[in-house]
Amino acid sequence: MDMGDARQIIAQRAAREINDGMIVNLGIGIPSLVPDYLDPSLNVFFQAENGILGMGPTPKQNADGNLSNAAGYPVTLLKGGSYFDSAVAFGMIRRGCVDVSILGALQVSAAGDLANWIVPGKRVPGVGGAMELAYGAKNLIALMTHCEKDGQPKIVEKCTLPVTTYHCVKKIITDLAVFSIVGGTLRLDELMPGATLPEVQEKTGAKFILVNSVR
Amino acid sequence: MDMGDARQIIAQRAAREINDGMIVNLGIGIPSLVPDYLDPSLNVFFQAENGILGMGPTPKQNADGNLSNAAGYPVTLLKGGSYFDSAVAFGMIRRGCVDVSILGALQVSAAGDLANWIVPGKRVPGVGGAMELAYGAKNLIALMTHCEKDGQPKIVEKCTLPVTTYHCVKKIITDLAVFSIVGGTLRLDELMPGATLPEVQEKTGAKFILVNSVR
Amino acid sequence: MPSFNKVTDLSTIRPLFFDGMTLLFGGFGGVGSPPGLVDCLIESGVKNVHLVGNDAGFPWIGMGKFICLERATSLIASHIGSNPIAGELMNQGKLQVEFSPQGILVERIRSGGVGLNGFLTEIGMGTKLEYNKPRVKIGEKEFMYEAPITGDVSIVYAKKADTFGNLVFDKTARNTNPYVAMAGKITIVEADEIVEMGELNPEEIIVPGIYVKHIVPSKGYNWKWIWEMPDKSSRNAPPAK
Amino acid sequence: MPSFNKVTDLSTIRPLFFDGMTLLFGGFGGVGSPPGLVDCLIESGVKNVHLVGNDAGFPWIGMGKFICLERATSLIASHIGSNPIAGELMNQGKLQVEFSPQGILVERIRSGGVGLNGFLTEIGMGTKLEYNKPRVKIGEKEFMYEAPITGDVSIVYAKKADTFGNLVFDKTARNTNPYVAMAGKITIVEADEIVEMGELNPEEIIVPGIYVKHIVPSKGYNWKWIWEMPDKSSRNAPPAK
Repeated sequence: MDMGDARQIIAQRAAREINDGMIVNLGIGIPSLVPDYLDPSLNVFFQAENGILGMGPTPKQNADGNLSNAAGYPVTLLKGGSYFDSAVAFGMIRRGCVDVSILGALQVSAAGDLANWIVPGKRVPGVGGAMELAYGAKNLIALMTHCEKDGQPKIVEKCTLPVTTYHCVKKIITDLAVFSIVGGTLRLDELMPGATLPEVQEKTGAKFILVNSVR
Repeated sequence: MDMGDARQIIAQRAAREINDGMIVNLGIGIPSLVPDYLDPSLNVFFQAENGILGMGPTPKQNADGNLSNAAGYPVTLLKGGSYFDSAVAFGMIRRGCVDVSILGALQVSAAGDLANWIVPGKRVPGVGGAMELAYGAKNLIALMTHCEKDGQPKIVEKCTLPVTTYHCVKKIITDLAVFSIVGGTLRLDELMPGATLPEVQEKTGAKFILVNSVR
Repeated sequence: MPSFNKVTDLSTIRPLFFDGMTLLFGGFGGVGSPPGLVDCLIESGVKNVHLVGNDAGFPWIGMGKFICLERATSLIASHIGSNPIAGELMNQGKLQVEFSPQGILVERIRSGGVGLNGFLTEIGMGTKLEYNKPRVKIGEKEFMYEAPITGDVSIVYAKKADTFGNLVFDKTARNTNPYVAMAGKITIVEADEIVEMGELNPEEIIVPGIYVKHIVPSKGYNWKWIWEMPDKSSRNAPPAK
Repeated sequence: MPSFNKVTDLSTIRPLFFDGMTLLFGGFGGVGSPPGLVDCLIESGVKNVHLVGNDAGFPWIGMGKFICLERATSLIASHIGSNPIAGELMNQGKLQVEFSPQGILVERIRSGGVGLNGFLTEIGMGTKLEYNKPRVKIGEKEFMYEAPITGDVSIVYAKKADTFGNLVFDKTARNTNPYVAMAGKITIVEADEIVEMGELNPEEIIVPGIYVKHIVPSKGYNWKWIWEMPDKSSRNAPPAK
């Protein structure tokens, strides 16, 4: 499975976490692929940090530089959507108005610590709105490929990268498995199609428990 | 001179403190009479705490309950005026966007301490926006009759009523005189028509210095 | 979009009020206070309510109507001068009043509504209104700490709402309503007009519907303003209803 | 109303920028950053500038254009990921970058803009982004103190301004602009359209003109967005001008 397929598979599984009537915030990277897999019969409002609620799909034509998501790419506005300023956008986020926030991750620890803002000396994207989303969202789902390109596991006992927020991730979806973090304990909930338990055990850098249905 | 006349005379003198291009906030009581004496050729915007900038005169008819000043009385909106919420209104006030704030007072001390929010056991209006206005306005003018009905001076060495804000009043206008507070010192700038220096000295409860022009 | 439709009627709202709740209310001197929701609150029979709002209204206007029934235990407000009965209840020890500078109060409600943990200010320091609020030293400078305020229930008056709860206000009836809407665990809106999603200009929406739980249609103000009364003393003005 | 007329041209604006100033700029990924004022800033020749804004833009978009000239000494921002040159300057020690959580940064600007003395939050505590910010204990709970930010000069991009400086924004180009407008000692607005006082609907004014000192007409964005570039890597995209 190449990286592109892995990303699509993760996004497809993540889409199943979104229910009717939800307010959803999507990070950049893999999370931005999630809407492609969403059941179109659901009423869902996507929110973004720059100041928009009710984002619709990328416009087919006449893209407008002043109507964009938090990554700066053009979007549209659904009926009932609204524009507001960034302070109001983050007010919603911190206040807990976002039902689920789906973020890309560099590492997640068994306790739910999220690292996704910096690789010292290599990549400096900056933290953006991730800290507030991790703080305020009712449910925080981290998406990432299961391992680095060199095979290093991204699910770890303790993050080696600088942490964005401690104890915030509730669910991890990778190309191999779905984990929950419940009461500070990492739990394997599902194997992704084609993955096996020994493979997941080998490629995960932290201890986890199993739900009964997984074997 | 009866009380009504005194209030009008004070308001008329206070109107002379307002220059072209100013942003002005008026408190309730005597300050609300000031616009009647304003040179109509001046461009002045009145601001109010509930959330309006550019208030025009009381409407002659069709008064609107939803278009009012901070005292709840109907006003109109001038061209270029705007509506906003109360947090924005006070943001302007604290930030120093109001050029002059003209407030009613119960007592003012020689050091510029303002008391205008409570007479314990008697009158409980509450502080309203006076503390923020005293904090933020570039210039704070206190208007009051020179003495209580029983003859007690309202300009005092030290306020006996609970203080709204310390060291905030820059100018005091009464029916007898105009004072400035400069560098913590009370200074008599003008006698109002008909008032004499001995009368003002007798009816003022604090020491003051004289500008040369007053004798 | 049925899952985003929040329009209901007062029979759904009444049971949401409960004894001992903290109730935030929008409005400034009654202007922008929701008349139908105040009556619904009165009819609900709840007592021992902790109120937070700009002021005590007038005895027959806004939250003043409820305060006069002696079913509020406490009130955080910037003034109660327009409601002499509130002053009497305070002096009799029947209503505990905490005065706050007006702009500080709306910022405290905002701080709660945007999920922050309060703010620092110099305003009110050294006065009676400092109460026992903590002082905080930052570097060499000392400030007063103002805690965030949130409510169990918030009631708000809007000019227009769409069915999702996007709100537009009318002139100075906006006042504290946007922040009261943000700071309630359950925010209930009374709206003069309710329209379909997509009918409000998305640029002019003041409160996005994300904050709103329930919307009820309004019949408008059911009181006379003080400037409409023959006797303009708030003491003697008779209830309008 | 001549005394309320704030419309001017760039020749008046250029001398307002000065070496060592703190400059606040509106915009989010360049969207809503004032293109003409960024160019005016570049032409002014000022250096050692302390910048505060959401991000470092792209190398050819928004404040990124100025940052790449190495005339900014420091930057407070939430990310610089879209401007690799800013990252290089940071790593070379030529640009001092303080990262702030995005929503906390705009609140810090707001806190300065509304004349408060900063606020408390739990966000970022225990992470690298805490830097040496003071911790404050309120009761049993500990918070982080975030200081207010104000600027010597603020630059803002609006869709429409009236001559008094009342502002209306366009869709997501609003973002941080309203607070940047409030927090500058001198706030300069670039507007796509300038109208007479009274021509804006007073209900839809987002920033009242009281905050605005100067207004200049805009010629619109003079850069290509990254999604318009044939090569979408921000490293290789050529300047559009």
